[in-house]
Amino acid sequence: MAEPILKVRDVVKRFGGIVAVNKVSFDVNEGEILGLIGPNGAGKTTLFNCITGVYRPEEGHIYFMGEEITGLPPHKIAAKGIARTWQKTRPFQKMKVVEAVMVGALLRTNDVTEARKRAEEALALVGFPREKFYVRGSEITLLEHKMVDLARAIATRPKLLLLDEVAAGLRPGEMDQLASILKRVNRETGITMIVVEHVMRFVMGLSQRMLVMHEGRLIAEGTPEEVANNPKVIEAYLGTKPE
Amino acid sequence: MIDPALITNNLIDGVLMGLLYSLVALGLSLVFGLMDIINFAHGDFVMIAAYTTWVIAMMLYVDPSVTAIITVPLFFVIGLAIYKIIIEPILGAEPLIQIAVTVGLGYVLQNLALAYFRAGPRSFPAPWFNYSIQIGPIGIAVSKLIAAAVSLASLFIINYMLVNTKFGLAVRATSANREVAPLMGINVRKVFAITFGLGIALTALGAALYMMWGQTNPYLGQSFSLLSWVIVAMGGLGGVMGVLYSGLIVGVLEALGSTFVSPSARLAVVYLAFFFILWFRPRGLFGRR
Amino acid sequence: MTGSHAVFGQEAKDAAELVVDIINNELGGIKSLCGAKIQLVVQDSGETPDDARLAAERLISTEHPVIVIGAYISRNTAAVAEVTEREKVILVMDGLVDDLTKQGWQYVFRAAPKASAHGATAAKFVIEMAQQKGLTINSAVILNEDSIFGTYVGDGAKMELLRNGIHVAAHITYPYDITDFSSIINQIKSINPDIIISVPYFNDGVLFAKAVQQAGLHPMFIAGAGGCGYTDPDSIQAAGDAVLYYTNTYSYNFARPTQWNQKIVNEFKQRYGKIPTEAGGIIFYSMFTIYAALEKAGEMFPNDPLNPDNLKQAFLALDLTDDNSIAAQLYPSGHIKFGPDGDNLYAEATVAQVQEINGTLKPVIVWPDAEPGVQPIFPRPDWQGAD
Amino acid sequence: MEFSKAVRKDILAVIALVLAMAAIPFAIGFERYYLLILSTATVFAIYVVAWNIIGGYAGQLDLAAFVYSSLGGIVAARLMVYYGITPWIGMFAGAGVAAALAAIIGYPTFRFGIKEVWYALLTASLVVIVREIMHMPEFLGSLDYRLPWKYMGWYWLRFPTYEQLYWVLVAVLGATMLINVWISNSKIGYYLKAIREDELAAEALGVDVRKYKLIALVTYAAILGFAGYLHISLNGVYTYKNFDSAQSIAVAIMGIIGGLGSIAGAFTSAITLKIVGEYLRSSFGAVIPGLHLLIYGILLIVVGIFKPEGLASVIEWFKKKVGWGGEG
Repeated sequence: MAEPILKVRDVVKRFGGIVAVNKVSFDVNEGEILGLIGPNGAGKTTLFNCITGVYRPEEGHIYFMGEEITGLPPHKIAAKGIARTWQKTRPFQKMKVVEAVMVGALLRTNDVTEARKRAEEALALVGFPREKFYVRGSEITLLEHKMVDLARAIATRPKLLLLDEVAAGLRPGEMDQLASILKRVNRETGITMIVVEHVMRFVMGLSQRMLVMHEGRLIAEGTPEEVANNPKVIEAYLGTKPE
Repeated sequence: MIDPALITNNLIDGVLMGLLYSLVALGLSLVFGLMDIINFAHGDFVMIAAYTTWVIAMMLYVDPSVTAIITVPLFFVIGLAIYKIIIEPILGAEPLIQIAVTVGLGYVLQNLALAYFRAGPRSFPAPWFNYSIQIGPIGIAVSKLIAAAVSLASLFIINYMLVNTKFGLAVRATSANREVAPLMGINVRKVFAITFGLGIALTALGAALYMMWGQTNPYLGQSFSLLSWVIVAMGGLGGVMGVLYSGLIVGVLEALGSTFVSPSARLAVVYLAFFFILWFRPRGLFGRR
Repeated sequence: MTGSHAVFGQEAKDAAELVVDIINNELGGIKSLCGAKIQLVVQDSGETPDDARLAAERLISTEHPVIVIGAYISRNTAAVAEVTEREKVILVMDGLVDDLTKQGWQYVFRAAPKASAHGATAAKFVIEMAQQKGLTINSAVILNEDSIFGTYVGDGAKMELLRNGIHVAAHITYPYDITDFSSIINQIKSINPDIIISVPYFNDGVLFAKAVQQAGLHPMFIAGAGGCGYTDPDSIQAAGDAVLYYTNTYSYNFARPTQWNQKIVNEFKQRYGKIPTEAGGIIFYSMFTIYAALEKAGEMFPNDPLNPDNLKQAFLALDLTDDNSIAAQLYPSGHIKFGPDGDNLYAEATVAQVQEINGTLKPVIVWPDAEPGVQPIFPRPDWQGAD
Repeated sequence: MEFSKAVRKDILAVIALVLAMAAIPFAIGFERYYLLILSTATVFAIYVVAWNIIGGYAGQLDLAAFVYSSLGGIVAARLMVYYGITPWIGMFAGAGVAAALAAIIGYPTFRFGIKEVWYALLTASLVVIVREIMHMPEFLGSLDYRLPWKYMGWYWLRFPTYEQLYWVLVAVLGATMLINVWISNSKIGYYLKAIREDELAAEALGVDVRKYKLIALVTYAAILGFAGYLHISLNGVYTYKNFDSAQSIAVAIMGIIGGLGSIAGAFTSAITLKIVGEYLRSSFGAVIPGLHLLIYGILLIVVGIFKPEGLASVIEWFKKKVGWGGEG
């Protein structure tokens, strides 16, 4: 097995007295879709923010493709090849859909025409309806927003994509649609993904391997079946609220 | 080299003026903290209130401080009206739009005053407290002492109100989360209106106190607008106490600038300090943002 | 041309309207020009040089005036002069800043005393009074608002004091929109000078006088300079007895006992309910000087009196005294004659003092010639003597 | 460089506008008053279109326009009066000094993440600080400075009449608009617009927020610093009061009323508001003091409340009507 694409080692992040992420370590292998689950407040988004540079962890190290990236600003981390989406979509409302995706594409090219081409490709890849390429961000549906968010991230040509609760707010039918999009993207581009989710059904069908967080700690790791049957996980999470 | 008595005297005056600045800035801080309204016409309300104070003081021939009994409730009502007509429509608008609208409001207030009162100074000619207490080399102006004391008391009363009353609770809850507050049975619009009214009423109190020794003209507001904002920024929305401390800092900086640089440069000294404070403490000196 | 933002715009406009009425109706217009009437057009010169220049350009392109009066604020006057010079229109300035006549402009005239003369007048008055009363002035403090006007006046006073060997212990400048004088008062207190010469803009004068009263400062004398604040009716109304015994210098003597001066002051009072001071006064004699110049031009160049170069010759040829003109009767020195740079060679400022007369505070002229029945009050009665 | 169709359309539109504006003096028979109004309005149009870069694209409410324009203008004027250097060079020096100040102020400001109202306050204070520094005797002091009469003609960019300077102003305005068109259609423009919309999201896409904000600020300051001399040349006088808070705010307000990020909106709003303002001043200024500013204030309130998208939305509508797509 090759060197893991992302190595997280003993990362700690505190807010005042609260330890949001407590000594978390794990590896991500190239090409896989890794699920990261846990109840609300488990520290998943905080961990994401540590990896993508929004927060600087107090302790621990993060390595991406063998290079330490701990504490780098977000734009540098993005340049190294980590992209992300947001739990609550952060659309560029006043820009047209293609333009918003071009912002991502411009990370790898300075040529606007080329960026436009790449943006259109990324939108096509995620299955965004072609007739809506030139409407403004304020005029599309939630699922379409998720697609734009995804396309924007893919357009930066990342090695690793972090998806923060992409399914939140979607109807079951839409979730299935999104899951198949993600699988296709993973298959066609080989982008490694970490999928944070607390909707179990969505993430279980999607990922090959899963991590479970609870109260800032990693409490379990394994295939979806292993995790689903782990008593600690059931106690912390499934036991309280089965999906 | 500089006379220590002079420095002491200036510092005392700086503290007294600083308390008054805090009082004037408090309304701005409450309104901004609660409803994110950027009011660039705040100082112009001080100016309009100062004219109102003067008119009433001349009519009844009483000291301007006494007129606060009339002007404070009056400006509370004026504040409610302004909220309804101008502020409510721009709630949640882009900051730039809010600034454009309130700058427009400032133009309106200034030029109403200019058209009606003309540009000459207006001041009450027979103030009651126009003398000083002399303790050795230290002289303290009584009217300023009264103004500072009333300001300080008002700040504490408002603070008490925010912490201990039902209205205060509603303000703090709305300020913390505007989406959740209505679910708890809080009428957000009403809280906004009352707070805005309160903010304007405080400018009226500040104006009444200032007119004990000061004068007003159509452009008085410009001296207070930016200064109030600087106090709010330095206080960092840390509530009443943040405003109190940063008002004091501004007053003292002004006094020091006046003493060691020149009276012309005193505002530049304050703003320069503001620059560095904002750079190195972007959350303000006394609070969260 | 008035500026709505200069405190004096309104009074200047009122005064100009009064004078034009008198010239056109009572005097029957300009005789040498077959009774031609003067037509007054007023433009607001705004706040910025941009505005002033636009106002000048509009006046000139739409009204084609032969003479422009304005624009009070120095930098605005400069912007206006660029236009009037190009168009060869005579500009009679009511801005007092010294160097306005030092720009090499060909068509500008100024009857009023310049800023530094105001400062010097205040100093001369104080020095002469002290000599008369046998008092020695050990030290003085000069205080001026920090615009170009205040600076010239303050410097004028300082030069005069230094020339007379008086120690100027401090020269303090401050912005005219100051809201609190305490640090300045504290500084003056720690110096404890005999004399304070103060050059206020307007609003700051009220604030200063009140602060002095409150702090219990009792110097030998406080003299104002520069035509605004302290002694005009608005200031007296606003400051009350805080300005009692303050003096100020004026470009105009409203008490001058000449026939025309009395008449104009009375008519102004009847129309507008107050006595004319600085702004009105300058307009009075400037307008009557224009009137005299137009008459002169009609006599000198009957074929082309309004040609700018002819008009300029007429202005330069004027030698107005009490006996031969209305303008000089309205002027403090009673004599108007322009030098080659356009400044009046016989420029003079007067000193007015706030005194209590029959229970009310009134400005009275006390220097160089006190008005009848009035004595300058010097030193201040609350002065506790040299210590 | 290859231009897309939309960009070519915009460039053609700017060229057409410049030619049309340059022809106006002939149409109005070189009437000086109207030429002066047009020139003054064009000065503000340059300021507002330049402001659009920092305010419209990058979304930073800069209230210090007259710091940069006056500083640049005074540098050029001083070089001319003291050293006999032509403003053709002096204006570039002015632009350089203004850009340097912007970089010195902007670097820490963006480094420390100061934005929104705090950025507005910081820039508003900057005007006061620079004014008071310039007011010190070591710099300009209290005096007024005039550009002497002897400096006239193309070499000094100073003229007794207005049409020549007006044409220069129109050319600078055209250049400023082209810079806007270029930015708007380049990587910088997309990045700035993304920053205005959502800084955090932009950063996660690899946008160096500080760097691009600084680029916007410095570009804006440089254009203002360049044009500043033309403004001084227009009225012939400069003092420390040129560092004017009220006028700086006016520039930002014209930009807001024009609609953020719209070149056509910025232009239209500056020209219209300046002409309306002048009309109000000349008609009412001497009747009731302040009436013209009162009306102006009411106008601002009404536009802000009822048409917050600014004039740009009106222009957009108009463009759709005549079938003229593409970016404003």
